[in-house]
Amino acid sequence: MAVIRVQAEDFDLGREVDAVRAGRTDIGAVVTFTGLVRDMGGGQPVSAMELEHYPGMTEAALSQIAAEAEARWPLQALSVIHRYGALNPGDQIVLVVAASPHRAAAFDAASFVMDYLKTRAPFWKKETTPDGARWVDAREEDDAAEARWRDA
Amino acid sequence: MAVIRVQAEDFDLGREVDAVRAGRTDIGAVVTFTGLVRDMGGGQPVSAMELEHYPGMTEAALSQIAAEAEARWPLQALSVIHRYGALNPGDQIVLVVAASPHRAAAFDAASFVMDYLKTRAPFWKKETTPDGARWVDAREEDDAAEARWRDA
Amino acid sequence: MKVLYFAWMRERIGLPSENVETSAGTVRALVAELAAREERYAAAFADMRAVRVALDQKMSDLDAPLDGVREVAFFPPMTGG
Amino acid sequence: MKVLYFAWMRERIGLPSENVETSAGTVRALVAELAAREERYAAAFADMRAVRVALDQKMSDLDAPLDGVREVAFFPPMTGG
Repeated sequence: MAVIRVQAEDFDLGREVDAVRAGRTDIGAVVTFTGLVRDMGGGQPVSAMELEHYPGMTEAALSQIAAEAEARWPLQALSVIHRYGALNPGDQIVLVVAASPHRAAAFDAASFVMDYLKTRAPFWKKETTPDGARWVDAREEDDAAEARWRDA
Repeated sequence: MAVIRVQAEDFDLGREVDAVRAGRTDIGAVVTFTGLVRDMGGGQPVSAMELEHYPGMTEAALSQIAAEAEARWPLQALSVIHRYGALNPGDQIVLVVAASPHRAAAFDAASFVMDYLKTRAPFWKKETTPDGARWVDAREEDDAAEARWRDA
Repeated sequence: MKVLYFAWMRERIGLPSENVETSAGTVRALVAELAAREERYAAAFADMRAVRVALDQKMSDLDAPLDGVREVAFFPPMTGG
Repeated sequence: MKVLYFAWMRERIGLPSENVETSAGTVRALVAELAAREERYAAAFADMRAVRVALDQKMSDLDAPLDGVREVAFFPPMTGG
């Protein structure tokens, strides 16, 4: 069963990985993905970000994505933590931790979760720039990134 | 310039990622790979592992692999830390940290470094099993994993 | 039926959610009813290629029936992660 | 010329390294000289498909010339990571 958390608070990468590894010696590979707020977006400086989400559906969508990953690869642990609310450049947004006996499964599962999360988890980013605040547009390359798992 | 370390001592994932992120707000994605000693190998229980390496050549090989990754993807940071000596099941063996503005580059670079490291960095594992100690055989799938980057 | 709006749809309509009395049989019919209400609704639903819909917190589409649905959400394409 | 052995080659030969006086022109000729020395060397070099070679800490092959090379290392395929 995957760990799913949607929270305003920050998270600690080291602590989350320690929790996955604690008391076990059968894991061969741990892959983590951390997404951060960048100080540039759409070619403009970004001074702040607001992350809106759909409480209830967010958790359900992340759980569904995690379950698909667990059905597809031999995972020993999978954690998905996503923040919402007010964030600043350099802040952490999302963490995925995937553990498996083998490295390819851990890499693929973490990458799959991020690609699906981008297009299927109900989060919306609003960036503050010198021209004011604007909602971030969805990117076509995110649809393409998701599609490659369906063709595979 | 990549961070390359070959050491007997353990490393701290959280601290290494903090060092990469410190003082900057331009990173969008950090991918980490941690390789761990498994309690099973070749279908047998493993109670201990000895990791031998070729001092001098090891650092050169890892630096070369890191330079290839940096030439291939827009990386903002790349760290490769590999341990040698006596290890136990559950212990950390290797850490790769890749940071980039975009997630695909961070995932690909970390995966590339691991695939090349497996076949090109002079490390040899000896596992202790109930039948005694034995050198781990190189795996054909590691050659295949490396080859896919040459075809790409 | 509870109707929710997120991101710029929420801002354009000026509400995060509202209760809607409707006999619309499909999402498409509900959208037509809402868009006919006022300019701010018409603006929010002007480009349906940029609107996504979830029924009871599951992604759905314009032709989905509304029978038994308690919660309809409209929002732009997601941009999390 | 310094010759190094790693992993099971080191164990089979019983030495991590040694200085070798040789006029061998290639790695292949050096291997033939070493293998002819004693049974433990012959055993270590019995299956050359399982032996890798580095010249001055760079991966090389059996046909590489030894002119100017200071350090030759023999070892099995790598198993790090």
